[in-house]
Amino acid sequence: MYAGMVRVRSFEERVRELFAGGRIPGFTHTSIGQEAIAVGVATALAEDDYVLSTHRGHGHLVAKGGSLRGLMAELYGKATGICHGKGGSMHIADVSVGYLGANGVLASGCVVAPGVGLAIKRRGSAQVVLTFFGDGAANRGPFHEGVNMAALWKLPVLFLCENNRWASTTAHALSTAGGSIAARAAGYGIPGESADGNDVLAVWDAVSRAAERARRGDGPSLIEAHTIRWVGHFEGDAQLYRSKDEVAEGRQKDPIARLRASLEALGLLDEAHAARIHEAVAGEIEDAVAYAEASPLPAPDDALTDLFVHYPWRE
Amino acid sequence: MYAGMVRVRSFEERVRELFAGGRIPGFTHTSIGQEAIAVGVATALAEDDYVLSTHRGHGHLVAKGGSLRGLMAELYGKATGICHGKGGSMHIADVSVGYLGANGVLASGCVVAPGVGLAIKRRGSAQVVLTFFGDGAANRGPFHEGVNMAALWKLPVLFLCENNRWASTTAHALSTAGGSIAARAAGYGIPGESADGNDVLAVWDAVSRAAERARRGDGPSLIEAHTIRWVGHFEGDAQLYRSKDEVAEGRQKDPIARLRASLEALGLLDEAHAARIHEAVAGEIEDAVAYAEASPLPAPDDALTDLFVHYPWRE
Amino acid sequence: MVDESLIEGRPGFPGTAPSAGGMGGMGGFDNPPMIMDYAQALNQALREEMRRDPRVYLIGEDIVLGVPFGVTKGLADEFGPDRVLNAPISEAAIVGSALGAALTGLVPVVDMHFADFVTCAMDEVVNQIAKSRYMFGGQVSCPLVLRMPYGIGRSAGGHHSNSVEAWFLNTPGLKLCMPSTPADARGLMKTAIRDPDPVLLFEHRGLYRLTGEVPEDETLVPLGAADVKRPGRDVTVIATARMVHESLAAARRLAGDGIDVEVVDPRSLVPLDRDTLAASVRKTNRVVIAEEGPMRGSAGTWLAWVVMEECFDDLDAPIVRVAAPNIPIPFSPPLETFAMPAANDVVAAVHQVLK
Amino acid sequence: MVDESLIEGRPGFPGTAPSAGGMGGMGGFDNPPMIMDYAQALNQALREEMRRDPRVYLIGEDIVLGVPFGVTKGLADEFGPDRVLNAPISEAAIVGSALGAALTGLVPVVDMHFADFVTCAMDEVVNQIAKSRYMFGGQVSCPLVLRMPYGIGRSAGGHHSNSVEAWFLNTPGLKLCMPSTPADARGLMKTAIRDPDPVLLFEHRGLYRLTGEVPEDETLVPLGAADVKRPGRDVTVIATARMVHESLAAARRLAGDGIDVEVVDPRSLVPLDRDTLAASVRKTNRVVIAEEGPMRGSAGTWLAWVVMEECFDDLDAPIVRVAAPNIPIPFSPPLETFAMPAANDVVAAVHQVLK
Ligand SMILES: Cc1ncc(C[n+]2csc(CCOP(=O)(O)OP(=O)(O)O)c2C)c(N)n1
Ligand SMILES: Cc1ncc(C[n+]2csc(CCOP(=O)(O)OP(=O)(O)O)c2C)c(N)n1
Ligand SMILES: [Mg+2]
Ligand SMILES: [Mg+2]
Repeated sequence: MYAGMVRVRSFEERVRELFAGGRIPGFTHTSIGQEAIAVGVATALAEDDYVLSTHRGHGHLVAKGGSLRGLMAELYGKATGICHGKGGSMHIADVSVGYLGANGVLASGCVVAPGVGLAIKRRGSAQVVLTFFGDGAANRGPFHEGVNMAALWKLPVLFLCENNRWASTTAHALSTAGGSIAARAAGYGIPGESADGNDVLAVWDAVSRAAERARRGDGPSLIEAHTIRWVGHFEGDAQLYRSKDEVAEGRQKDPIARLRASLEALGLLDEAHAARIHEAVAGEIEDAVAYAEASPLPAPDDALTDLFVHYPWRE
Repeated sequence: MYAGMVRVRSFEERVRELFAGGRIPGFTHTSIGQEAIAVGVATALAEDDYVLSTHRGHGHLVAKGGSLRGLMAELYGKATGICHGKGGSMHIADVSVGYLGANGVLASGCVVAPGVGLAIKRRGSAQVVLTFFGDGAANRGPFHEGVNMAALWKLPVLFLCENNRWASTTAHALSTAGGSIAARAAGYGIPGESADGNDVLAVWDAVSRAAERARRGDGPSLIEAHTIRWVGHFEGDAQLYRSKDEVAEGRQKDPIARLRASLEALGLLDEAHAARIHEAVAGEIEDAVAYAEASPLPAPDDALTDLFVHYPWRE
Repeated sequence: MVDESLIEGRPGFPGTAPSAGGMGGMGGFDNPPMIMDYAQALNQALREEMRRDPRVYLIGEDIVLGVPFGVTKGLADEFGPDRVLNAPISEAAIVGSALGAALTGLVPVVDMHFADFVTCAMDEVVNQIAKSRYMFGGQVSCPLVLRMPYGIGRSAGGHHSNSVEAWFLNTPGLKLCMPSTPADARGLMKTAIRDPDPVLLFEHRGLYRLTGEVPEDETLVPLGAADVKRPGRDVTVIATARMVHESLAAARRLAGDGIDVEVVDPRSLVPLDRDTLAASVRKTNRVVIAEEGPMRGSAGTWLAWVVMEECFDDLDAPIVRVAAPNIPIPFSPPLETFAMPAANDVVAAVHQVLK
Repeated sequence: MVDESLIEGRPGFPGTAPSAGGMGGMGGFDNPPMIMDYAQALNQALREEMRRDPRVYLIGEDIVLGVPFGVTKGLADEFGPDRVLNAPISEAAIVGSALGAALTGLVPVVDMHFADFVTCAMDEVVNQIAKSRYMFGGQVSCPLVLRMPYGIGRSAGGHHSNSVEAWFLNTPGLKLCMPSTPADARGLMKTAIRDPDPVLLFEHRGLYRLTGEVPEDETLVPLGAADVKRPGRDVTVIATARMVHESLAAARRLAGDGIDVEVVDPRSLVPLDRDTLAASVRKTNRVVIAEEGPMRGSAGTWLAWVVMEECFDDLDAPIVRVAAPNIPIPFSPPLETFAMPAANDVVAAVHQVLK
């Protein structure tokens, strides 16, 4: 888990640099500070479990085991990207690791997930699907419809809200009546749990229990993981809406430092080991960057492929 | 209130006959058995309070004091109808009594209502707006978005769910996880109350308290009123999905008989008085029918009016 | 050729009355009759495809009993509640879940109840379903069908009479078809279900009780194959869904005046069979386009453009279009009749294009 | 006439960078400069109308700080939180509540954030807002504006690049306008706010930083008044929003070849100024239509139909259209550039229509 969080953090930090340097086009939302959620989730899930993600999805994909090369090349818009450059940061998918897509439309995963749950149920496998969404997104209708449907049909769906206190410039308290998203679960007769999203073990624990429940056929759970985003909503955000204290608080609650301290206290990690991990991760990421840099851009008229299975139609 | 319920019942019964006799075109959903809700609400609200209604809206309008002539003529599709024949049963409105429209799309009122609440709040009046919706409709996204917005901004909005156990052929229990709609209020930090929708006094009481709260500036409430529809979902419904027992139960809990018994016990109503009420109501309704029958149909190209304020555009 | 007995009359809104074809409680068509109605033909297609492919399932509101149009009636009896899912009134979740299921191994057939309610799941259709395969670089396919019962008629009023096909024509990533006969309904539904991409199938609710011949053997109607419903020399009428029948009625009347009308039914709008359309226009040199949607920016607008693009020099007169006026569909019968394009309008349009 | 300095370059996606015009923290334009950018012009229109009419209020996501395009920046400072409402991420409630407010005395101006997200409030727009006045027989009016920031550019990808105007063209009950210059943006916004009916105002996000002259006095641009952005004799190019500038760039290049192009900007699509369009076509006899939406069933398809209807006999050649291909808009720059219509495409189209 330590390596996982370091991988997510390092990946995102590199993305920020590359974006600032003009190497990565488009909108980019990074998850620095929120790594414990992505990694806690991925650790609790099995390889063949599914994940539906958000606009802030790199960490989810890195943690789920997606190819760093394919992901980085996609962010670059290269032909070798997982989506051949058609998706980019907000619309990336890596089906090979069960990552069924980032999403540019908030909360959309909440209604897609029950269908994945139906398919799992029909095939009788022990899989689950987890959909991420933000605290802001939780106020959209699909949250309600998706949770109700999944609860009604006892589908193996986990609803995981990453509450980072902000929806872009809008504070959680100014958009969410009642204040607690986890508390909304009760209205659907399902478990709703608030977890410390800066503690990877807490996330792992909550998701593990929810997944077990779902695998037993007892239906969905809602988990609200509280965290702090250290950087702007998107790259380029001036963050006029919040105080520096919050970022300081985030850094003080750094999930990576926290796990490291625990592991060190338990004698499971030492300086040298940690250094090796950081180095190995750095190597992976530089490899991905090098791969992306070296890859060709797609040919312009590749834009016309991939729309339909039988391509091309006459028009 | 007794006269009010008799008026709603008699109106709806007459509508059924007229529909069966081919006098009323279109879809028609009547509210027989559910009169206590319409009348309890209308009694609790002031004349200048607003109501947003549903596909099953005749009773709401009759109770709110809408013109029976205008309503009946509209159901007939006559030029003298409140909407000049453009609306019909499912899209009728009578703004003069604060009835801002039936609706053919379920739960739509839930998101329109907060805007009415905003307008009320801006003008600083003591009005409230109440939106009706069914148990089935409660599972649509607008319920969630509207309740959250109204609760967040403490708007003078009342959410009134008419739970008649069925959404067309689908039982409440098979569409609503957790079973209780009222219980969903807690997730938004607002009062949620379950009321006996066959008891007009209980409805009146619950709505009065909620309205008072809203007028005080304390925000919205959710009320779930349980009732039974005696007839088909729409006129022509074969009702293969439910047993006759349920209708028998409904008749046994008849809100009109119930109020009458209470009033008689209190010495507030006797046979003769009741007969006068029934007679007077029958007279009003026959007047409305006669008016509708005698009214002209709209001219075909009246279809082109009322789209925009400045009519006509070039195309 | 279709049975035309119902054509002169205004096709109705069926409610739940038992269908003329007697599909009532029978629950099956093991030996398909040669004559069946449009709803039965769709029912049969669903049944056959569900038998053929266990991945196929149905989801929608009130589909176990098949309310209000009877298309799914009896299928729950044969296939059980795992494959015929009565959903809560949650259009976004119904449509969104279909995407999730399609991406992970099932083949959903979604009943929109009324096409109007696709507005409650618009993001799911246009941003999620239409774009997933493309945005993900072809990693996934999205085999699903959205059944879109639509049409004007029987005073259903503004919220149950929208013609929304043009929106989806304008949304890359979706296929669209609009059957006008029982045979086409069965054949297109079967093709749509087998198609690996998302298909919107517009079922005109005024045609559900229209009867016609359906081939006994399993006949697929390909997407992208227009059908000449009536050959003729003088004018080409390109018509969709109910307007095919109104146009055939118009053609019969015009035949009395010695005017020989060809009626061409594109059957699918995406993909569109430009060749058949163009061949007809090159023969007649005069074109009327008849549809039920509102005139401005409709599917017929697009068909007119295609004709211009393919056959500008072949046209002896400007194209004339028949469509609804640019108003919501009103409730009252005389108003609705005014707004609802019919055979009369096609007759007038043909006279105009021949002037 | 617009400042054309930005035209050759691909207009950008501005993020939150301070605008060139320096609207930064100033919070007001009491003495409007003669030159301002499109976002500032919209900001000024909002400010002026909010001062004029206390019923006007703004609602949307992140509009207090005016993220991401800066259009509403500073307005909360002047008008306070009762008139500049940062809403939760609840598009259906944002749009639906605007209807409720409009019916009961206010004049909402809704920021859709990105036009793409109107899919999350589609029922509210097409069934509720567009139809209320009509279905209720004219009892109410519905004075509201939906601000629809849209457009392709800067690798925003499939979910932030939809051109959805054609859907609403096809929805009776809505008015639509698409300003291409700062002056038109200010004038149309003011008109839209004063209009008693619902108006969708499409703001092209690639134009926000385009600067141009704006009249000092309060100038309303009426709906239904097209504008000849460049007079010419040889070919009429009818273009909307960003494509007006691409067409002007094309015209400058073609002028070098002795081809004199007239560029006509309809400015509003509903109502549409058919007369100005027709007058231009009658003069040049050749037409190119340039837009950013996908080719199939787009707004340009409708404009082509209108030209055919008004001027069939005046056309010396088939109309040529410039539009996006029928694909979602891809992310990677070369793919996006391929999908994004530009001046080059207009040049090619003009050559084709002159052949
Ligand atoms: C339906 C929809 N509405 C609005 C947006 C624009 N938008 C993108 S991210 C964002 C804030 C999201 O906040 P939250 O859900 O808390 O996620 P976070 O960014 O904090 O991870 C907004 C408003 C969108 N992408 N989709
Ligand atoms: C958004 C939407 N979906 C589906 C329908 C079709 N429909 C009309 S009434 C109805 C059942 C409504 O049930 P409920 O909300 O409980 O109200 P009731 O009819 O019981 O009063 C359905 C599914 C609709 N009108 N609108
Ligand atoms: Mg957040
Ligand atoms: Mg009900």
